[in-house]
Amino acid sequence: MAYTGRELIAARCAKFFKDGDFVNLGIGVPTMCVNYLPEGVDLWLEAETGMCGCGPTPPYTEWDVDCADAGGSPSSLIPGGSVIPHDRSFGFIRGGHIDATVLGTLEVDQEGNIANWMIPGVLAPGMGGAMDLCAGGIKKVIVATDHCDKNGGSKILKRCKLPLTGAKCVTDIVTERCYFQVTPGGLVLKELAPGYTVDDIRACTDADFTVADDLGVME
Amino acid sequence: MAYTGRELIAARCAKFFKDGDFVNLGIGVPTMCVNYLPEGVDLWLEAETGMCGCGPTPPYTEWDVDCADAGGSPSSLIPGGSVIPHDRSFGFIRGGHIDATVLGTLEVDQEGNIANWMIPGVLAPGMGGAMDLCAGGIKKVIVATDHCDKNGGSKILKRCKLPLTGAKCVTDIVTERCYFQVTPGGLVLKELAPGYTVDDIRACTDADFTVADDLGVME
Amino acid sequence: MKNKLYNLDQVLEQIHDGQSIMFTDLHGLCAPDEIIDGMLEKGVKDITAIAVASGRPDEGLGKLITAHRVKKLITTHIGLNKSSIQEMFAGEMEVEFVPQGTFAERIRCGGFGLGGCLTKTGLGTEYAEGKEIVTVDGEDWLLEKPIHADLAILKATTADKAGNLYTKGTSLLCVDYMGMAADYVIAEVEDVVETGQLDPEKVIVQAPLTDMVYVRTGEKKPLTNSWKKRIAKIQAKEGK
Amino acid sequence: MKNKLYNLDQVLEQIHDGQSIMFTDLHGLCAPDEIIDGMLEKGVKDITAIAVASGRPDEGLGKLITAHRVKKLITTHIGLNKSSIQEMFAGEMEVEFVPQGTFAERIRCGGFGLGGCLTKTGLGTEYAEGKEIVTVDGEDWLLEKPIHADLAILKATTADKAGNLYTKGTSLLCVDYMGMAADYVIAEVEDVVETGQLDPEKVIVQAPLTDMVYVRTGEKKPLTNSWKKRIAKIQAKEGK
Repeated sequence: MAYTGRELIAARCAKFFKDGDFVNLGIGVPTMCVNYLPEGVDLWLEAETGMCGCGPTPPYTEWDVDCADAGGSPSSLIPGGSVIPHDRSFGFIRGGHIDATVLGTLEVDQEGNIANWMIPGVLAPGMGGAMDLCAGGIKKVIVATDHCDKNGGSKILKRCKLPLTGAKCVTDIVTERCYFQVTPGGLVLKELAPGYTVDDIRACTDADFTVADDLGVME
Repeated sequence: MAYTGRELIAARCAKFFKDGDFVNLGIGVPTMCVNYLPEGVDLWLEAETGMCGCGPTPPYTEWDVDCADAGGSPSSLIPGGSVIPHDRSFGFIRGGHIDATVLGTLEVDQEGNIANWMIPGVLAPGMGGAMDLCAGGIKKVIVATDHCDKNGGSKILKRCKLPLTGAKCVTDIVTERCYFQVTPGGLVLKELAPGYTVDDIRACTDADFTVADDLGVME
Repeated sequence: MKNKLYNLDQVLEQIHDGQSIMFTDLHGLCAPDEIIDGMLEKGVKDITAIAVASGRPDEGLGKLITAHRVKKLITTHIGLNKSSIQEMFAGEMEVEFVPQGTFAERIRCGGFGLGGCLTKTGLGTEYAEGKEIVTVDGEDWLLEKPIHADLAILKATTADKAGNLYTKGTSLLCVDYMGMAADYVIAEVEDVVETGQLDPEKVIVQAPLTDMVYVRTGEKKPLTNSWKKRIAKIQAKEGK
Repeated sequence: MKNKLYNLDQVLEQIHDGQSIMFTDLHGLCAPDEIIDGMLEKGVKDITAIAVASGRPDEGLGKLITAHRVKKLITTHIGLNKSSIQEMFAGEMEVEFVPQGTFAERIRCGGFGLGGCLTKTGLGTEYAEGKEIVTVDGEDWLLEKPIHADLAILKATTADKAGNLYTKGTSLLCVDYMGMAADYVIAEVEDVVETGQLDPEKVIVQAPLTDMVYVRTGEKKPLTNSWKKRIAKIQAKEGK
């Protein structure tokens, strides 16, 4: 069965991971990635509030207020998982110990800037741990996002307009329509989702991009 | 029984402590203080390498390499004592959580400077945790020392000659001959050990000092 | 050693209008709920609250915000608390947002006797505007200043009578460093044991740091309202 | 999850001349003794060793110093190791002394992605000469730079197969922060258990940080030579 939409995004993002990687996944589509891991790939999931080896949501009969994820939702620990001090958890993030993070966003741009924490005067929930994830310690910062916003405007811009969460930190952008790599030379279109053409992507993308010689199919 | 010599120093230092104080005691005479605590005064002793609530040396049949004090000697935990992370232990010291420390020294001076970690070209064991103890976080820094060195020279100077361990941090100086308080105006002789006169102290002290109106007997 | 158990009235005597107070709270979890209820009843107001998240409108620190008792909030996230958002946009509560890793480090600096932390977090973004940059060997770092408070009100799992605190699982959160960074430390706990009965390797806040221990008189470890609502929804679905 | 158990030969393949290496050692206690013996035999030399204390002449890191394998030592104290003192005064080993609290913070900064720490320790003394001062709100602080290493060789008590490490009691020492501050992390442990069998609240170094686990083949938890000598003295006294 071929994936589409957000399932496709999550499935494609899951392919970036190697067995044993230590990763931090944002809320929403990023968290869905764990459902699409290739055979033989196990991850250490970080909940930045205090878990290394975060497991699935348990049945509600087992919910324990002393076992919660970064969003304050009921969680579990996998075998080998552990409780981590809060400051150490962000030491993992800034210090280069997390192999990859997957983040949703409001905007992302061709220089690898990301803006996902506020809209002045409208939305200001606070940056939580997002700004730390985008501070350069994590080598692979994957943006998993709908290609366009609700009004059909491109979320992949030449230059972010909203206040940035992180500067020049994004390495990969995965949407339901395509996968871009962020390189020093700008965005490179690496894969197209089934049914999309390069022209389709140009039509719905504000950012400039080049097309990879080995343009592939996203799955 | 009246104490003399190093016993007197330790007994006098022990009087500075209140019940429940969190203290760090240097090696030698400072460690002896715990043997002279007034009735009803219990202390939390810090071993800066990782214990809060350091207890006495156990019988050798109970020695455990996983329970050692800051000098790497066999130790124990009192009931309520705990293992502390090394960085946190020094957080206690710098952050104002330790109520008092008692230190031996090579030199101390009338401005409250202390030099106890090296003699250039002769003695250079390293400062260990001594410099942190003298960094200003601890409100009461008590120097417990022989009044004079082996050659009869005063250890209480106008100005330290050796490289400093800490600047303007010492609050009290206790020797086998007297007790000085360190004030912004200089040293104040507060107590004399039995058998000593003010003139005796002047004769063996390089530092300037004034004599307290309420000059007392040290015991 | 001194016994540090106190009742709620004694605890509330230490809490005053205008204080800066650190709270443990993660979207309503791990909060000192009974002391917060006591503060509401006593009428404590104009406080500066410091917490990693600001609770929910009817949970944890959120209750104090809904009741307009918080003058300023230093936090990382208020997205799950409509009261906080309303108060902020209405200009009734000042909010200082701090990235979560920086939040932990700033409070740690405040408690550990350090002058601030040097981090990359926020560098190159609007957040960094007006903040000092320190260059170390040619590399730029953002200088973030220490946070210290008058009070820390911590929820822990178990205390001993001397004031050692143990926290279970993820309820550790900010307890360890907040316990270092306030002039006065109050713990609300589920249970108390004799001194010496806590595992010495599991003490999170050491006895000399703790000033008061208050043992919950209500339900020791209730689920939060929001978790209960989620369970009710699941059960309703299952009932179909 | 990947099994991280390796034998001594495999461990020694990762250790090379000229590397910067963090060691756990407190005057010969808590040291990775079997790996150190392996390094002696392999002939590893010209290393920069980083340890809170430098062992004793015949114990822990001290053995490598006595055998002239250490080019530079970053430490807080060498007073219990005559070899270190001799090597230093002979100019054969460079020694950088760091105050112990600063030692912990500098390595923590190296592992936590921080640009350095701001401390009062050493301020106003000769130690501070040549070091940078950072002024925060009119107050002076000493800037101390991060320490990072090629390798960390840690003695822990128990590991699980995935690489989680537990340390008993005061053997915690530098294990937690050194496990964050090296490119490659090797643990020498007394015992190994199945993944999931360590208490999740007592994991000191988390599995993803650990690259190799080596289980001691000799005595699991010997007393050190110096402790044995002290016991012999006491027994001799008692015998009288």
